[in-house]
Amino acid sequence: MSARLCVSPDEAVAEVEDGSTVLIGGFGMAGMPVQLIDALIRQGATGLTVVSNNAGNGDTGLAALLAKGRVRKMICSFPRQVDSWVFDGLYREGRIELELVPQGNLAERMRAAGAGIGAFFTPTGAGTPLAEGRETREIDGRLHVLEAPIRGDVALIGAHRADRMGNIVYRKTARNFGPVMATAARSTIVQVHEVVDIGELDPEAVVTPGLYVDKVVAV
Amino acid sequence: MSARLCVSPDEAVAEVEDGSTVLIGGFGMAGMPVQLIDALIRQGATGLTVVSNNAGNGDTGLAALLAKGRVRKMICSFPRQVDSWVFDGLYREGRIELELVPQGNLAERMRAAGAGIGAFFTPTGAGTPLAEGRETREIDGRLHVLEAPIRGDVALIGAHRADRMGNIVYRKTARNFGPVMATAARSTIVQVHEVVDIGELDPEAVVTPGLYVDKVVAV
Amino acid sequence: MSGLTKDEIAALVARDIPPGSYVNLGIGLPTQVADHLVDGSGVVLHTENGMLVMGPRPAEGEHDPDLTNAGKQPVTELPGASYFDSAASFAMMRGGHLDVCVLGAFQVSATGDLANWHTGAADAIPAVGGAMDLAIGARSVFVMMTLFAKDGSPKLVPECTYPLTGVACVTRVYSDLAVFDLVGGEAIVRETFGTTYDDLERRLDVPLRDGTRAPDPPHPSKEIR
Amino acid sequence: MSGLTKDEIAALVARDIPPGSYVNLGIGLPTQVADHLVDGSGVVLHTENGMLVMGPRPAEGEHDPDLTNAGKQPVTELPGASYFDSAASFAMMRGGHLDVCVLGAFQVSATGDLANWHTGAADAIPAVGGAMDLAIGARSVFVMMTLFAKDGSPKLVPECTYPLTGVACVTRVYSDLAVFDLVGGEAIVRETFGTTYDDLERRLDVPLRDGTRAPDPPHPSKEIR
Repeated sequence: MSARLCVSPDEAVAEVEDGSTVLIGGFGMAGMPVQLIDALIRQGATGLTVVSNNAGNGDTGLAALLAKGRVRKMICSFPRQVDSWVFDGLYREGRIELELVPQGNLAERMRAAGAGIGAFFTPTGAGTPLAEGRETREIDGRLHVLEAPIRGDVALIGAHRADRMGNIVYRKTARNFGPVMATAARSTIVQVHEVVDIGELDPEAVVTPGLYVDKVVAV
Repeated sequence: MSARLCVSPDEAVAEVEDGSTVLIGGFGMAGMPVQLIDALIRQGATGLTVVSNNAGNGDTGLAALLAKGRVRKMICSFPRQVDSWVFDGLYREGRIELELVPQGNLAERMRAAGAGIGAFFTPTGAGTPLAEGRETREIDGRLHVLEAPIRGDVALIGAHRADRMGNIVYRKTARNFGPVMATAARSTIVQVHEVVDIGELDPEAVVTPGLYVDKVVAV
Repeated sequence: MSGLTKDEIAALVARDIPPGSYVNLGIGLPTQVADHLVDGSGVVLHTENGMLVMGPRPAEGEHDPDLTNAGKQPVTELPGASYFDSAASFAMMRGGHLDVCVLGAFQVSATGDLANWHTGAADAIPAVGGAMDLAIGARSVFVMMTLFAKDGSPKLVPECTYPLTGVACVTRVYSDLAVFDLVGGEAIVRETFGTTYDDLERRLDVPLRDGTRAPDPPHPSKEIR
Repeated sequence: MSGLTKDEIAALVARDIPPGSYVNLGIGLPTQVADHLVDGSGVVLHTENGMLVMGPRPAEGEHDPDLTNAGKQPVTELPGASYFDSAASFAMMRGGHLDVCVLGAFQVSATGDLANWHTGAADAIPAVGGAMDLAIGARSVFVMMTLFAKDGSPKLVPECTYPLTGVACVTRVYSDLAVFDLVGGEAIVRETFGTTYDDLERRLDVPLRDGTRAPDPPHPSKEIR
């Protein structure tokens, strides 16, 4: 169904429910949907599972959501950073669950969810502790691990521009997890710097077609 | 390794060997690398397995290659068309082998080859004759079929513009199988309408990065 | 007694596509549905060769060979269009992101099995294209077909005898004589044209239910994700 | 006896990357290799957060928050650059399209096992990032490390005691004291710095072979596809 243009981040995240799995874009702060996360904090949903490459930087964005105690579990590839003190503290105190996923598996498992792939075999992680307990198979002489899709109830994405149909373009390396998360969630919410008229984005350069986008808000 | 700029389609296809698996882009004639195929006919490689969405139109391009008897086996989704008389004749005479693959599996199996996926489960084709003999598994209450990657020795692709590093952009629906085939072959050869200087393509709009491209020729 | 023409069936399908839907129209007869979509309905057309927001056939002399639909016919681009490669296009279809697809059929079973790619005849050249991906991927799969074959045999059947395209995937059948919702192994007759429920019950060998007096036909869809 | 500095190791790695290669430099020490790549070598840098043809750190005051490397440090764009999403970026890595990646390590085994993501300490917060994807994906995996840990224990070992990143994936080790090719369970010593083959044989517990008199070191690589 067509994307809806929201007047505020608060309107955009109004329907997020307690216990949801929330995919949050960004690699560090590049592409992090800070205004949507701030609105989610005001909205109050709790008991969340958050899927994001990192586990928050400094005290804003995802780190602020974590600090409020709203996140039950993080699924990410690289929680430990120089400025990830909020996550570090919660983890050491046993107040947050962590599922560590190799970054490529994180991306590919969300792609699988979006692309209707039931499961896939990958050599990434084979023979390491992160594949423990998973089904394995030798294919062409190489050990592979079976990985399952990661689906979100909601995706929160920071992008550059949208048109009124919800077509999205990103900027430089802030693109990162946005496009794949947009495909993997039941409801995809995108904050952009600017909403332009239909026809103003180059059809050859649209990265996330409006089909994947449920709500757009300019911030 | 960096892409090489070739002076002619003949130079570009000079190294194709007998018995190769050749991925050929195009959906009907849109994106069909006609000049590369003509060069391949002159070059003489035979006993080929060709992977392409269709099995040739009229008497040019892929149809001409088939007419020369160079193709042992076609892997495609839609051989039968109003103007596929060359393939139709060979098939009826038992002079060509056909592996029919649902179009989405064709694309996804080449993506898997390019992306290092050993195999994947998909619901497409489950319970149909095209999945006969394949491993199946019920995932989330739905029957899935295990599909293997399709790799090429060579990919022949028709695109719009390249820069001297081999970055590629396509035009409208002529894009189709080009990008995924570029990732799935050991050697990727691209014909374009125009080669431009490095820096002239928008980095946000490059579809096939030069990393996937071995040879480029302007036609 | 006379049923709908093919064009009237296409108009009926177009009427029932919810505003704002993302829709794929299969090659052949379903392509005609586009002619009946009302401007401003916001219905967006997808073509599996890699495009969203596809427009109608171009004016004479303005054919662009790089811009075709899945039937390789020339089409146009409307504002808001986007292009993508075949893997991305099929990911869209297979991932359950299309609201509706409309397909032709040789046979449909009461449980929603679809047969539309191969008659099984020994000398036929098989071709499947994107039919199997659409059948399992779209949230609602509408079939357009005549209810009876030229030899008089019904095409809505207890079990398909032609090779299958997909299992339990069709949600609704639009035919010249009636519209059926397929739910739980039953075909619920929603509307009839030039015939009656009782007549259909006599002529078809599938579990039927009379839904002609239900108000607004709902839009059945599989919950894919 | 004194070995190479970290910067000298980085220079050595840069020297050995074939012209025209597509290369990923891991976060931390390997990032320094970029400083030693000669202009005109045509070596192209990939960063797993979604870019090819990455340039050096920007001038002071020209940081673009939307343009960083995998270590979240500001970088620049060179002519010929392209951007892509994380799934496409990792498909590139996992599909065997990078010629070389350079990674740091806690330990490497003689059979090429790599341990570089987790010390296994109970209170450590584990973080893996793209290391496991690079380890199995790049055609050649170069490791840069000191040959001995601060406590004097060797880091080139018969079997890794730290949690693994990848199995049989490292093709070459650049250390302060020597360069090793890992082939068939043996570590072939290619060059030594401030030490000798005999000394290394005494201090290391892995099957060594003296390759110091071989001419040009070849560039070992796994055949991935």
